[in-house]
Amino acid sequence: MSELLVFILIYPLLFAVAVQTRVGKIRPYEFGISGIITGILALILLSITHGQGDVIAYPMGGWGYLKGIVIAVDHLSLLMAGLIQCIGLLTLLFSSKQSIEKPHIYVSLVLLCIMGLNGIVLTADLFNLFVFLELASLVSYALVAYTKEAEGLEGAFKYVLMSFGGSMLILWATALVYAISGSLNIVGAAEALRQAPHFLQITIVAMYVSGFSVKVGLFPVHAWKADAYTAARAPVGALLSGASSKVAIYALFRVLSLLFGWSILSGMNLGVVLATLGLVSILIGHMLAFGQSKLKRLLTYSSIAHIGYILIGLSVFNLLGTVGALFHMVNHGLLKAGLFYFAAVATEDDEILSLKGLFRRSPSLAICFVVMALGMAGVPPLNGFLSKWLIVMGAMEAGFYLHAAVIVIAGLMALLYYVPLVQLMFTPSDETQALVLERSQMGVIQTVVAISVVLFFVANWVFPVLQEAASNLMYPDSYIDTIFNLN
Amino acid sequence: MDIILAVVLLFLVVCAFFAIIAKTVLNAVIYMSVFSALLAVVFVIMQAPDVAMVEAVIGAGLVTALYVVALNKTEG
Amino acid sequence: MVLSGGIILYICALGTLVIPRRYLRQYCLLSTAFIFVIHWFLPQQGQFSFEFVGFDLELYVYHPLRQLVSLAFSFYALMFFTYVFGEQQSRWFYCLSMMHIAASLSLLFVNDSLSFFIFWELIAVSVVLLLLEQGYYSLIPTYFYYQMISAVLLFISVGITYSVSNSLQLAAVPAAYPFVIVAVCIKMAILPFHVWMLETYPKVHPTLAVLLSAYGTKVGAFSLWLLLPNLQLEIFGGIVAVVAILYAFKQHSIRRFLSFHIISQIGYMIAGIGSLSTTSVTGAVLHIANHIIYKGLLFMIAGILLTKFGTDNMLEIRGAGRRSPLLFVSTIVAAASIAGMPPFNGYFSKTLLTQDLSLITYSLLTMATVGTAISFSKFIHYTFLSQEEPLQTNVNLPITWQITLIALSFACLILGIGPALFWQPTVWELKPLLASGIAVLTGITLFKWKFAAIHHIAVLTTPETAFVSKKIALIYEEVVIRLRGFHTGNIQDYLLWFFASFALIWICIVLWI
Amino acid sequence: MSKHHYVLVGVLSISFLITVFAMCQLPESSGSFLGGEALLVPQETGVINLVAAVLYDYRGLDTLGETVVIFAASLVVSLLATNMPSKMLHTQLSPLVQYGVDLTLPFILLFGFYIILFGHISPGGGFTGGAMLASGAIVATITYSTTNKHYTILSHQANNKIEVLGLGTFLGIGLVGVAVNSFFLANAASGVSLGTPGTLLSGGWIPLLSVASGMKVGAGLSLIFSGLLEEDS
Repeated sequence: MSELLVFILIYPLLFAVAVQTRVGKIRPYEFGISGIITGILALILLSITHGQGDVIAYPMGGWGYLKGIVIAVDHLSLLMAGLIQCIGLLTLLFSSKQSIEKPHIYVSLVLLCIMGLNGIVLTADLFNLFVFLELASLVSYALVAYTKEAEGLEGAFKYVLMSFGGSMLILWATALVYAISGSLNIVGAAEALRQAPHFLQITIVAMYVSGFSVKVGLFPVHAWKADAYTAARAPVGALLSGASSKVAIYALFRVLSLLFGWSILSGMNLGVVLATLGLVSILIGHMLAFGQSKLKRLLTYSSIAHIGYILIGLSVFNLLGTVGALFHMVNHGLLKAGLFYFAAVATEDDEILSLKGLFRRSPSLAICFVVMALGMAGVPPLNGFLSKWLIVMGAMEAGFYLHAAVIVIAGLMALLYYVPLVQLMFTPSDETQALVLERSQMGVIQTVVAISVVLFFVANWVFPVLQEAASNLMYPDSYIDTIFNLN
Repeated sequence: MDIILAVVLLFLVVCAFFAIIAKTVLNAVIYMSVFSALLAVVFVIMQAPDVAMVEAVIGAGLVTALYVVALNKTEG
Repeated sequence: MVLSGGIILYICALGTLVIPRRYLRQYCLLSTAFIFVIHWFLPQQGQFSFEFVGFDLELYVYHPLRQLVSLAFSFYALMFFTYVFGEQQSRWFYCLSMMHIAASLSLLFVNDSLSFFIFWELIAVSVVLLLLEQGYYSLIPTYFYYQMISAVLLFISVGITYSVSNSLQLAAVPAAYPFVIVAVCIKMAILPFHVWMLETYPKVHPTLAVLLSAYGTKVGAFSLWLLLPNLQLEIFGGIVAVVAILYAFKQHSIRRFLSFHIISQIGYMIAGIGSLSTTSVTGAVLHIANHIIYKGLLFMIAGILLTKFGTDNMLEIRGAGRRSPLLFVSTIVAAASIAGMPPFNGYFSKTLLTQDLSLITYSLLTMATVGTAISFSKFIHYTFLSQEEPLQTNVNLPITWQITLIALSFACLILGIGPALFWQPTVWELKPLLASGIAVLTGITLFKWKFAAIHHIAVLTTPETAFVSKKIALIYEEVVIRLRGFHTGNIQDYLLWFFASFALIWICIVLWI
Repeated sequence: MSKHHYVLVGVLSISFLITVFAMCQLPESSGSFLGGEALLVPQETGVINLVAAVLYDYRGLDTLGETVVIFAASLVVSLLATNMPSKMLHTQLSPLVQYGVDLTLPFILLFGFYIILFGHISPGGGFTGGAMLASGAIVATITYSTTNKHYTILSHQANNKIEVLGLGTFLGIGLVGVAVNSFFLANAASGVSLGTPGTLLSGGWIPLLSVASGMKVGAGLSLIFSGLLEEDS
C-alpha cells in the first residue's frame, strides 16, 4: 500500500491542474473539495494499513537513500498530514461561499499549498524538503496578496523578503550538510554530521533554527506575520497559521532531531535557547494582541504566542512535553482556523468595534466565539486546556520552571483580550438586523467548535496516537532503520 | 586557473555591491544580469557546464527580461 | 467502580436541555433530591478512577468530612430549586446552575490535582456562563480575571508539586505553599482579594446571588483542607474573621453586608482547618456545611426583601417584621445561627471548632462573634423592627418561598440540636454555653449603646482595596504601548532582527557550551 | 547611510563572519558524490551526462517539484500582474532589431530543441532547453508586439496545453513505474531498455522525461512572460 504515499503527495497537483485546464467547465470549489476528500480517504487507508509502530518508506525511482529521494511516513507525519488535509478541507469549504475573484486560480493555489506542505511532511530528504518548502511559500505569498489591495501587497512583500531570507539560510545549511556528508538524506547524513567539527554543527543548527523560525514566525522574526495574515483573506490566514506554521515547526524538529539526535542538541543547550525564544514569543504575542483594533491582527499575535507554547513543549525534550506540543498543534490549528473563519463572517471591515451586539444578530456565532476563545485561553473542559496542561507538566518535569509559569500566566493574558471581545458581543447595539450566514460557513465554524469540545472528552483515545507520534519524534530508531533497510 | 577564478569572483562581489548601491532599479537589474553572467563563468571554471548553461539562460536572460517588464509595468 | 454524585448531576444537567418545558422545574427538583439521597447513602468503599492522558484520575474517594459537605451542598441545591420553582427561568439557567452545583459537588470527592483543577475552573466557568446568560456583561471581567488568577496560581502549585513529588497528589509541597495560599484566598474572597465577590453577589439578580453565595467560597474553604493539610493558619483565620467584620459594620446594602459576613465566617473555617487538630478540623468542615444552610437562608431573605420592597438598603426597608412574620422568624433563626447562639447549628460547629484553638485565636474569634452579633442586631433593628412609616398590608410570600424558609430554618435548628444530642454532648457544657451567650448579649448591648461610635471606627479603619489592580492594569498597558512602538512595520527593521537572530542564536549556543 | 544602516551592516557582517568561520572548518575530503558510485551512473541509468541522471532519474521528484513551482508561478503571475498597463508593447524598435531577430530566432529555437533532446548525452536537459525556448519566445514577443499586439509564437491556450501535457507526461511516466509494480519515477527498475549509453536512444525514460520537462518549463516560462504583459481590460 505504500503507493498511497505517492498519491498523497501528488493528488493536489492532479486536481490543481485539472481545475486549471478546465476553467469554466467544472466548478472549482466542488472539485477541489472532492480532491481533498480523496486525499483524506487515502490518508485513512494508509493509517489503517499502517501497522502499530512501524514506518513506511518509499524510495522514489527505486533508488535508496544514498542516491535517490526517499519519502517516509511514521505516526508523526501521519498526524501532521491529517492536520494539513483537515484544515485545507475546512478552508476550501469555507471559502466556497465567499466571493473570491478567479476562483479556479484560488483553488489551484490552495491545492498547491497543500501539496507543498504534504511534501514537507512526507519527505525524508533535505533538498526535497527545501523544494516543497519553496513551493508552499511561493503559493502562500500569492494567497496573501490575493486581494490585490495595497495592504495585501505590502503584507505579501514583507512575507516574501523575510521568508526568502529564511529559505536562504535553510538552503545554505543544506549545502553545508551535503558538503560534510555527501548525502542529502536526513538519515544518511546524520552519521557524518555527528562527527563534524563543533562550530560547523552549531552553525548548521543556528541556520536551521533561524531559517525555520522565520517560516514559523518566532520571536525575533515574528513581525511579518501580523502584516501578512491581517492582509490575507481570513481562510488564507486560517490555512497559514493553522497548517503552514505548524508544518515549519515539524520540519525544524524533524530535521534537527534526525540529523543530530537529542543528545548533541541538549549538549548545545538548544532546548534552553528554543524554549526561551518561545517564552518571549508568548509574552510578546499576548501583549501585542492586547488592545488591537483589528480582529485578524489580534488573532495573528495570539497565534505567535501559541507557537511559543508549542516550541516550549517540544524543546523540553521529554515525552510529556512533546505529546502536549503535538496536541497543541492540532488544537491550536483547529481553533485558530475557526477563529479566522469567525473573523471573516462576523465583521466586514475587520474592525473589532463592529462586533458590538453580535449576540443579538447571530446568537450561535457569538456562542461559538465564546467557546473558541475559552479554548484558546486554555479553560477546561476544552482541548486547549489539556494540551497546555501536558506542556506545563512536561516543562516542570524537565526543570523549565519559569517557562511553565509563563505558559500558565499566558492563559490569563489571553483572557485579557478575549473577555472584552465577548463583552462587546453581548452588549446590545443599535444594529439589530440578523446576521444570516451561509449554511456551510456556519457549519465549518460549528464543526471546529464541536471538535474542540469533543477532543477533551475523547482525549484518552487520542492520547495513544499522540504518544506514538511523540515517541517517533523522540526515538526515531524505527524511522532510521526503515530507511537504512531500503538499500 | 585559480587567478582567473579569483578575478571573476572579485568582479562578482563588485557587481553585487553596485547592484545594491545603484541609483535606479533598472541599473540594479542590469548589474544583476552581469552578475549572473559572471556566475555562469564561475560555473564553467568549476566544471559544471550544465549549471552554467542554466545560470546563463535563466539568470542573465530570462529573469532580466522579467524584471524589465515588471519595472515597465510599475512605472506606468 | 462508583460513579461520583457530581458526575451524575452533570448528566442530569444535560437532561435539562431535552426535558419538555413544563416538567423542567420538577425535573430539577427530582434530580437534586436524587443527588441528595445518593450522597446520603454513599458507599464507603470503592473508587472511581481511570487513566486520562497518561495521568491517573481519582474522581471518587470516600471520607466522612467530604460526605458531610456534599450533603450540605446537595440539600442546599434542593432548597435552591424549590426557591426558584415559582420563577420563570430559561432552560440554560437551569442547566448552568446545575452544572455549577455539579462542579462543586464533584470537586469535593476528587483525589488528584488534575481533576481538582478542572473542577476548580469549571465552577468559575459555569458562573461566567450564568452571568452571560443573565446579561450581566459588565460584571464578567472582574469575576473572571480574579478566578483565573486563582486558577493560574493553583496550576503553578500543581506543577511544582508534580515536579517535586512526581505525582498528582492533592496536598501541596512546601515550595508550592505561597501559590496555593493565594489561590485559595482568592477563591475564598479573603481581603484584599474580595473584589470579585463584591462585584458579583450584590449586583446580580437575587436568585442568582442565592445560588452563587453558597458554593464558590465554601469550595475554597474546603479545598484548604485538601490542599494544605499541614499548615498552621489559625491566627490568620482569626484576623480574617475580625477584619471582615469591621468592613461589614459600615455596609448598608444587605447583600454587601452579607458578603462581608461570608468572609468573616470563612475566617472561622480557616482558623479551624489551620489549627490541625482533628476536632477543630471536623468543626470547621461542619461549619462549612452549616454556613451553607444559614447563609443561604440569609441570602434568600435578602432576595425576598429586594423583590418585595424594591430596595437593597437596610435603612430604607422599615418594619418588615410586622408585614411578614415568617420572614422575621427565619431571619432571627439565621442571625442566631450565624452569631452562634445555642441551640442553633452555628453554635454547635463554632463550639467544636474553637475547642482546641490557642488563646489568641480564641479571643479573636470571640471578638468576631461579638461583631457579628452587633451587625446582625443592626440588620434586624433597621429592617424588621423600626417603624417610622405607617403600617402597611401584609406581604404575601409564594408557597415555594415559604417552604424554603421554613425548611432551612428547621435545618438550622435540627443541625444544632441533633448532632449535639447524639454525637458530641460536650458542647452542652456550661462554659461554651456561657461564653457564646455572653458574646452575643454583649454584641446586642453594644449595638443598643454605642453603635454610632462603632460605625465611625469601622469607616475610618477600613480602606478601599481595589486600586492595586487598577495600577497593575495601567502598567501592563504602558508596556504594551512601548512594545507596539517597536513594531514599526518597516521591513528593514524586521530584516535586521532576522540577521541578528541568527547571530544571536549562534553566539548563545557557543557561549553556553 | 543612516545609523540604522550601520547596524544592519554590522549584523550582516557578523553573520557573514560566522558562516565563513564555520565553512573554514569543512573537512577536506568530505562525503563523496553519490556515495562514491559515480562511475556506475552510465550503467545504472543509461546516460553519460551525470547531471541528467541526477535530475531525471535519481532525484526525479525534485525536478517534478521544481516544475510545479513554475506552474504555480505562472498561476500567480496571471493573477497578480494583470492590473497595470504595459507601456513597452507600444515602443517602436528599430528595423535592424527585427531583421536580426528574424535571423537568429530559428537558431535559438533550434538550439533549445537540441539541448532538450540531447540532454542525456551532452550538457543541458529539459530545464535549460525549455528556458531557451521560452527566451526565444520572449524575444519574438518583444520584437513583434509593436506591430501586432500580443504577438506570441504560440497562443496562450496552446502554451497552456503544452504545459499541462508536459506535466501530464512527467507524471504519466512516473506512474508507469507504479503500474509495473516498481516505484514512482522508476527508470531501469521499471523494466525499460536502457540502450547503449552515449547514443541518442538511450537512458530509458530519461529523454522522454527531459522532453516533458522541456515542454513544461518552456511553456510555463512563456506563460509567465505573457502573463506579465497582459492587461486587464
